[in-house]
Amino acid sequence: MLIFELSQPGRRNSSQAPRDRADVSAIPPQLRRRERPLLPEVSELQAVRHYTRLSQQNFSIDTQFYPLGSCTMKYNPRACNRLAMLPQFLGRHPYAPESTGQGFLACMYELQEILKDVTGMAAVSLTPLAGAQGEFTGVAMIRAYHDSQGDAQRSEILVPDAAHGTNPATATMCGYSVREIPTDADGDVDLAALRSAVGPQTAGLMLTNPSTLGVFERHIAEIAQVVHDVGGLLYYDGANLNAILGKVKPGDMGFDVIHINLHKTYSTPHGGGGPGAGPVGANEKLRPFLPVPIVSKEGEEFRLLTEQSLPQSIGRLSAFMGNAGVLLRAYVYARILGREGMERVAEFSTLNANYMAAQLAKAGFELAYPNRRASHEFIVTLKKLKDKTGVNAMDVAKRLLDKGYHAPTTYFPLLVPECFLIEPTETESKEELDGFIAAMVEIAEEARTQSEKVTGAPHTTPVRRLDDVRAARSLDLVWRAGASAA
Amino acid sequence: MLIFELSQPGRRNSSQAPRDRADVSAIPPQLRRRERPLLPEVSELQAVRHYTRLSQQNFSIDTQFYPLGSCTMKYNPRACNRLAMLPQFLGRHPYAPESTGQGFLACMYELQEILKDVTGMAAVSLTPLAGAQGEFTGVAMIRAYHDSQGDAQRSEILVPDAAHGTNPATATMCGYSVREIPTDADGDVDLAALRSAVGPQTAGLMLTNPSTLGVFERHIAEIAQVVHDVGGLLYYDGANLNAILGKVKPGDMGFDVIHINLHKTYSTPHGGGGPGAGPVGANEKLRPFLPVPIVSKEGEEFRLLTEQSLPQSIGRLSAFMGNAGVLLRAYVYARILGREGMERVAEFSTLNANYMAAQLAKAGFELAYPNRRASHEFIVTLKKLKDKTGVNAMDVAKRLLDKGYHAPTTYFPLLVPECFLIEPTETESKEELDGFIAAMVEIAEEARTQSEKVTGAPHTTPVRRLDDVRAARSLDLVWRAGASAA
Amino acid sequence: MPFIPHTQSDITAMLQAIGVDSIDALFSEIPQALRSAKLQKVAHGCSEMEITRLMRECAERDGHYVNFIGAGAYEHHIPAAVWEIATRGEFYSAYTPYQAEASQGTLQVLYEFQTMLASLTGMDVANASLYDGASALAEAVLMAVRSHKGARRVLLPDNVHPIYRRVTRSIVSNQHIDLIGLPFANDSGHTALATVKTHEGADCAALVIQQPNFFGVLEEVDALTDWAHAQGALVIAVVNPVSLALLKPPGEWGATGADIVVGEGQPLGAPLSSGGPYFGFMCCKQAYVRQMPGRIVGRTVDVEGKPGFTLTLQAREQHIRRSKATSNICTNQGLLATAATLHMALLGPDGLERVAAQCHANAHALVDKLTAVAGVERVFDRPVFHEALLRLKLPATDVLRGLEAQGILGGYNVTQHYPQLGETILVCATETRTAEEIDNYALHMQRIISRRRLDPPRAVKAAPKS
Amino acid sequence: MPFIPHTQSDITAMLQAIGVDSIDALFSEIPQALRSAKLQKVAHGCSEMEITRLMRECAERDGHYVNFIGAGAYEHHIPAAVWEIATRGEFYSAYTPYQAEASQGTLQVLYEFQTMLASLTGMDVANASLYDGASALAEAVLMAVRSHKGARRVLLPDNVHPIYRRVTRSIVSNQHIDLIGLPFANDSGHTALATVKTHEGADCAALVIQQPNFFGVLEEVDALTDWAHAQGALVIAVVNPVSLALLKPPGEWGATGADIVVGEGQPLGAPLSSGGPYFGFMCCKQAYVRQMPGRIVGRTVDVEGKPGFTLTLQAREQHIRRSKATSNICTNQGLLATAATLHMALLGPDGLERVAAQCHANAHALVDKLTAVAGVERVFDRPVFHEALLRLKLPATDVLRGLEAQGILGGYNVTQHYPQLGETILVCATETRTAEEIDNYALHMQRIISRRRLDPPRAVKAAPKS
Ligand SMILES: Cc1ncc(COP(=O)(O)O)c(C=O)c1O
Ligand SMILES: Cc1ncc(COP(=O)(O)O)c(C=O)c1O
Repeated sequence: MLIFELSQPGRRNSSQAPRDRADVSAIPPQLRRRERPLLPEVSELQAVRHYTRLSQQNFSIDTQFYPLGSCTMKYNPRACNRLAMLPQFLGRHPYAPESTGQGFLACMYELQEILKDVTGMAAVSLTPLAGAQGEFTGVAMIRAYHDSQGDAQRSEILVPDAAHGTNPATATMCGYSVREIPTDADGDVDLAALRSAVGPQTAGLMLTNPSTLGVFERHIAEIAQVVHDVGGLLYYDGANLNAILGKVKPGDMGFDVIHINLHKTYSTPHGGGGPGAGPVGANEKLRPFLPVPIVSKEGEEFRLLTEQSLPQSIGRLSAFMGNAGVLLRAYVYARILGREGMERVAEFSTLNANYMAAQLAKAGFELAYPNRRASHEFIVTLKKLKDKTGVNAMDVAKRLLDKGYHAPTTYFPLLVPECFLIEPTETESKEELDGFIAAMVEIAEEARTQSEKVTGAPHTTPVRRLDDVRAARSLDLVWRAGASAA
Repeated sequence: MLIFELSQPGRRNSSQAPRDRADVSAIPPQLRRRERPLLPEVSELQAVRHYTRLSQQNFSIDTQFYPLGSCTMKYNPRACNRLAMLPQFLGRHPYAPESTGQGFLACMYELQEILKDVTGMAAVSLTPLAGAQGEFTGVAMIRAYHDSQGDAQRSEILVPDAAHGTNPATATMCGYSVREIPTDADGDVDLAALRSAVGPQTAGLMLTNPSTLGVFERHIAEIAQVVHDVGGLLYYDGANLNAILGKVKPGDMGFDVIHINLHKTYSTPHGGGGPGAGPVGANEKLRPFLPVPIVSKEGEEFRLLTEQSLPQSIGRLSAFMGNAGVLLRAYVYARILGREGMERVAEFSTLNANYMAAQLAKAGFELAYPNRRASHEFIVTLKKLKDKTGVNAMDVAKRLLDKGYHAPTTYFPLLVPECFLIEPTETESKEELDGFIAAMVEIAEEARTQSEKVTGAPHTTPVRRLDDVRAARSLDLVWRAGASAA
Repeated sequence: MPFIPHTQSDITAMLQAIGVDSIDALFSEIPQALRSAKLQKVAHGCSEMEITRLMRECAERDGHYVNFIGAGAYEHHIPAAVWEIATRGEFYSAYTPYQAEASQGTLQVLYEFQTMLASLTGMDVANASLYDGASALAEAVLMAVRSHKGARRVLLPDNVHPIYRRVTRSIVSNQHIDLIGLPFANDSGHTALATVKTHEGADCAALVIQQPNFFGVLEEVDALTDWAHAQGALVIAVVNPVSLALLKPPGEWGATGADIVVGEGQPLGAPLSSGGPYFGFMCCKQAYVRQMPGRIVGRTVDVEGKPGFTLTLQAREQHIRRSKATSNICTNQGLLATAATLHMALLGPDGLERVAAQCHANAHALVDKLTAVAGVERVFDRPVFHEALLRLKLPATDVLRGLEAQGILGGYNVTQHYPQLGETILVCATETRTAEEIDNYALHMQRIISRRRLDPPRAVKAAPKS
Repeated sequence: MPFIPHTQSDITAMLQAIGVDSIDALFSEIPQALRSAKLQKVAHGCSEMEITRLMRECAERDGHYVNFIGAGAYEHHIPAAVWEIATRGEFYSAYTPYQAEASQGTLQVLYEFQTMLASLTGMDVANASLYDGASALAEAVLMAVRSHKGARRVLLPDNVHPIYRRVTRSIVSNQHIDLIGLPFANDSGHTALATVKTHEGADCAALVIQQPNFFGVLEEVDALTDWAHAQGALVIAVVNPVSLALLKPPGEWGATGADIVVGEGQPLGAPLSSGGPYFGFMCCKQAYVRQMPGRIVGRTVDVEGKPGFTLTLQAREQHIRRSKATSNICTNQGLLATAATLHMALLGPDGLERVAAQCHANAHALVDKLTAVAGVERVFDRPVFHEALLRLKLPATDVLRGLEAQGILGGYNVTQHYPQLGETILVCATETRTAEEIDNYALHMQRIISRRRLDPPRAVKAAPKS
């Protein structure tokens, strides 16, 4: 049932709107709306009931284990939500003078300082609204740097073939062409290939480390050297920072510019698709190009630095100062963890991943990189299962839903066939991991003995497997009275 | 799975408690605890996930139509919750001086004024913590009044046979014996029986009007006269005030003392069993006996009146001033409704009940009082269905759960066989009522054609029908490691 | 029409189905003479925006103070998760779980609650909440008298919370129960064994013991319990649940333990909020379970043998037993019990113990600092849990008013209740008080007691805290 | 260990299963040389109680002001139900709904969101959110250039929000797109048809029209749209969704309507909160749907024919198309879209219209009162929606600072962006402003502009409002 199907003409929540309909005759008739928009006319109870019930149709961290690789689905502490929603924080206008936001700005300044320390960078800008916008920022800064050097020939960004899709997409948005670098058999960047790819056309390399293959790039020092030697710069995609928090700093690995997904490592909620926050850090070289605003401290006062004080800045990426409420949540989380807590994040997310990898391997599942330590995530390839039983990774993923577990990331990275990228995170207990492992074993057994149970999955969700082809072919993106899907 | 079964020795949420274990050596060893209590040792995520999932196993107003007669399960506006939880309200100690609570006390004072107007009473005390405590208060005041008159012979409280169980139970707690008055065929009090029951031993009569039979007691004026004539007093059980809000005042009906269930009429949440609030109102005669504290206004200042200023008060019923947070919610609700809104509550709750009664009657269900107007609720008797099909009211109730509706109140009042007391409330839409009616029709049909579907219901709930006899016979009231129910 | 979904065409269709012309016709059975009065004092309706502004203004008037008052309601840290989950619609807007199959969430929570409370108190069973601590004591007295089946006297020491004693009196007095006071020892504040012994052989149904007592002082619970049992009387314990993380649970008092345990549940997850909603709890020995008032949840199985939860022993309750019920209680404080369950699960045994220990330590620090001020002294010399009674050389009212002007709520003025003890205040410091706040209190106490003026004179109204 | 559930025996068992001695051994592949640095600037961990106190103190420092600033972010009443439901764990802690069968809640909400936005703007389709209004404009410019498949010039009038123009420049500049400014009419602030006509035949991919424009002024959208279409250019509309309850939807501008519509979604249920999280929205004609960036939800059926929802047209997106994707956007602002859906459902079409009308009326009242002060005048004479540009005879900075001292945020200082217009402020009054607040503003404006001192001089810092 859609909310529109609950609607009745003339029904309204009178307590939610001004009592009177004010005079609008000053607006010329030709600029006025003639017909009302198709918004539902429902009572407050109907709306509350409809959306409460819909919420129950979701899997979420708060209700299920959610080991989605590369997404860091860890517990989102409720205190972070509560404190970021303090009325004074919610009520402040983004253009209110800095004098009226010293408490808020103090938190933002401290968050910048924390992130600098964690990443080993010289400066941080909090404005990017998600990881991909952080990437855009970083690559735009790389371009701005080369431009500032009068170096206009650099036209190429290198990315490993295992990279997340946002990396090549970002390079394109920044006007670069993309060259993919292959991965070697152990999951490291193929150094020889990298050496032969770099040159005067190389603007930079984008790298995730630990990589999206769930392993730490061991030759990172050489890689940095190779790229720097030809005058290129290194961009760090911080999506996997959770794995090394407090253990090793991107700055120490040789990266020039980085982003951090606060909605991963710093546990702000994913919200069913956002909001996130993708602060960017830079070393001294790239610092002048950071986007504005940046919070500075002058004496005991906090100020927003803008284009005026940072003339080389690449400018602005959003209207205001970033996803402030998300940044507040991350700040609260960082303060609760403290320095010891951050190290523990790396330790226990890594412990959980390695434990699951070991147990799944013992149970007969094939690890994509059996000779490697897992980072905070690892890859199982279900190719053999598929060859033997016809059950593919997607089938197993769907069957996991029936067993009460959210599926891992499937079919990413693209270079591993029938790929399951599994990231348990540090906030899950051994019992939960053991339960998931047991479910995987059960499903493998089902695949052998009653494969239709798996290929026909899920069976217990609000809907069963959906027809994605139909969805794309006969597009139904907005509801219209009378139209129906079935 | 119980929370205790998720527990692991040594697991703890270190952010929820002081870092250090402080010194307690000043407490003599013989007064110290030796073994730790059986509290769960779970992570914050485990606790959040466990209780979030448990919550999803409930039916509630926010998720289902919940026409529980006599309970007034109307929409609990979210604004009431939000505003009652403002940090300053939550943070105030009950013994903080009145000077530090003028905002809060202003709300309480106005709530008293509103309730006085609505009930037609001379004064109101907000302290009783629920309806039954309101009843206790009222009957204790009746006793205090008679005592103050030196009238010690009154030993009996009259209650109609249809009364809620709290009425006779209250009379007993106040040291009275209870005499039941029969109901006539149309659901009114049997006046002749009443006349012959009253006498010098009559302390008072407790009455719900509209009654728990879903009809308005038409002879209320005569009843009041009969009781008053012998020197008795009239207690109004306000559980059904929703039906007559702004239409007729208990004070005008002749009642001397009353309570109001704010968790019914004023839409504070039922919370799975409370908290409620049962403010008591009294006419001039009984006013001196009201429990303390009461909020008074002196000039622009609000004060709590205590025993000192109200020497005849029956005293106190709880440690502080009542369920303050519930009272705040009721106040917000009352202010949003305003006077017109209150009348509409009576009108539309009555409209909904009469509509459902009419439609169910047309569909072949038998009304207990077919010749009467329904109040905000009405009774269907399923006796004929049971006689024909063997399906009883409880079976139908359970089958309704399968259809996504909470069951009405069953087997109350006791005098109607196979009783369904149905109270839709004013906040439900016609579509929802029609859906429920259709479900009733379907079930009646199932009862005739495939009765095991109904007698075996529910089928879709987290558990199926529970063994209540076993529950009472082999008591399992607390979990012990190793013990299991199954 | 706020909260009413009816459209004009709904109304028309519904009236037609009923067969009447107007909604007013549905009220035709109400005698016309009674229908005169209109609401006059009730204002017109507000929008949600308007009432939001209004309530915020009210809240702001009340501000925020640094609180050293306890006396039965205690400021504790409550994990944010507690109320974020307890106010989920499914818990918040459900009724008492009469339809068990549709209420397994609430029922299981309450079963867990019972388990936690029983374990905390060391008792066999617990109910699913009563109204509050004070009325729970009254219910316990009634229950003891019912269980004893003979005596109608109950020994109620003077060092039990004065308001609890008043409430108990209000509630039990109509049932001809005799509440007999017991004086406390003058310099130690506890109930001496010698004192109870004066009632030896007096046929009492029960002895009430509050631990810690109203003054914060720890009682010799073992000796008192054994004495009562030797007399054939039941022991009713009144306890603070947080203290039980440190203190001997009533189930282990004396040789056989207390018989009924009640208390105020507020310290387990309920905000102070001007006094409510809180919840009362009651635990008892298995033998008395059928005399307990209130809801009780039991575990059982469904038709398929699957474990599930249901309200049980309903035959004790008013809706079944009516005038012979164990109590008239119906609606209780369910949501607070849910919050308490979440609170205890989030703290765990170790967390609760640390909280209790920190309260104890902070109270000690507070008392040390305050009694270092000349003119402030402890009234009693026995060990306390987290509050203590102090005697002041100036009128308590004045001192407290002076502190309030500095944003400090310095304690509960006890002078009214025990004038024989002089000018006294009961002070409390829970784990929420910092060392700076305690120092600041002592500083101002020093100044006020020595009648020094503030220099320059000023009265700060603490900034409202959100 | 905050948020980490491992017990010592878990750790031992897990290390054993892995076959290593210590957790540290799991990091053996990280070159030792890189593992030197410890965290130094990060403080030690706080308890939840400590951080709660700290954040409350921070919040209190910021206080509460009566706000007359708009300029792209607007203070509106948000029904309490919106965030009580949007922060339910199931919405709050879910990921992007890749596993459709386990995400029907979020997916259906987003489908409803798309429907509401498409209808509000009068367009065929909508996506499920972009980052914010400014970056949405940049994406629209890129999309228009992709769709046009020829020109790389876009006309971007000077009366479009200055920051939106900067953001667009930052984002599109690397793709060699020419953003061409258009001056606005001097005394009316709108983009005159004559002005755009100077670009006749100049091969433009698109014309951007902001309605109301940055100055709050209403544009002649029909003429501009028709002109652009006649030139073969697309029309990109930038709109305020609340205004659309009153104003002609972009889908009806001119003969055939705008092609792409973007805007800041904040007025639909997002609190001001210092600038975010908000959300950008984007709608377009069906013809351009495959050029849209961002997530799109489609309705389809499951294997049993039951309707359900799923992410669709993913082949546009980075995770499939990689370097050829329509955008790099991945995480968007889903929870804000959920909140907006709730907000619109709770207000309904009538409620949203009343809100818009009240904003309009309040802004008129404000402008009337302020311009009655000598030395304050309107800059432009055309109709506005809910904000207007005022010229002051004193420096805007000084005036705004004087107002701030009275707890009033008097508007956005526009002088920096358009120095040619003199000392100007953009003022806004939404439905949340009362008549008293407007009067009080005018009173203080009068005083400040006439350089009268407060008598007695005082600066109130508005009491923090919770
Ligand atoms: C490796 C990697 N890089 C980049 C991103 C993009 O981040 P965001 O979704 O915050 O834009 C992701 C997100 O899943 C990722 O996993
Ligand atoms: C008619 C009637 N009277 C009294 C009560 C008792 O009220 P409470 O549950 O608030 O104690 C009820 C509650 O259901 C009732 O329906």
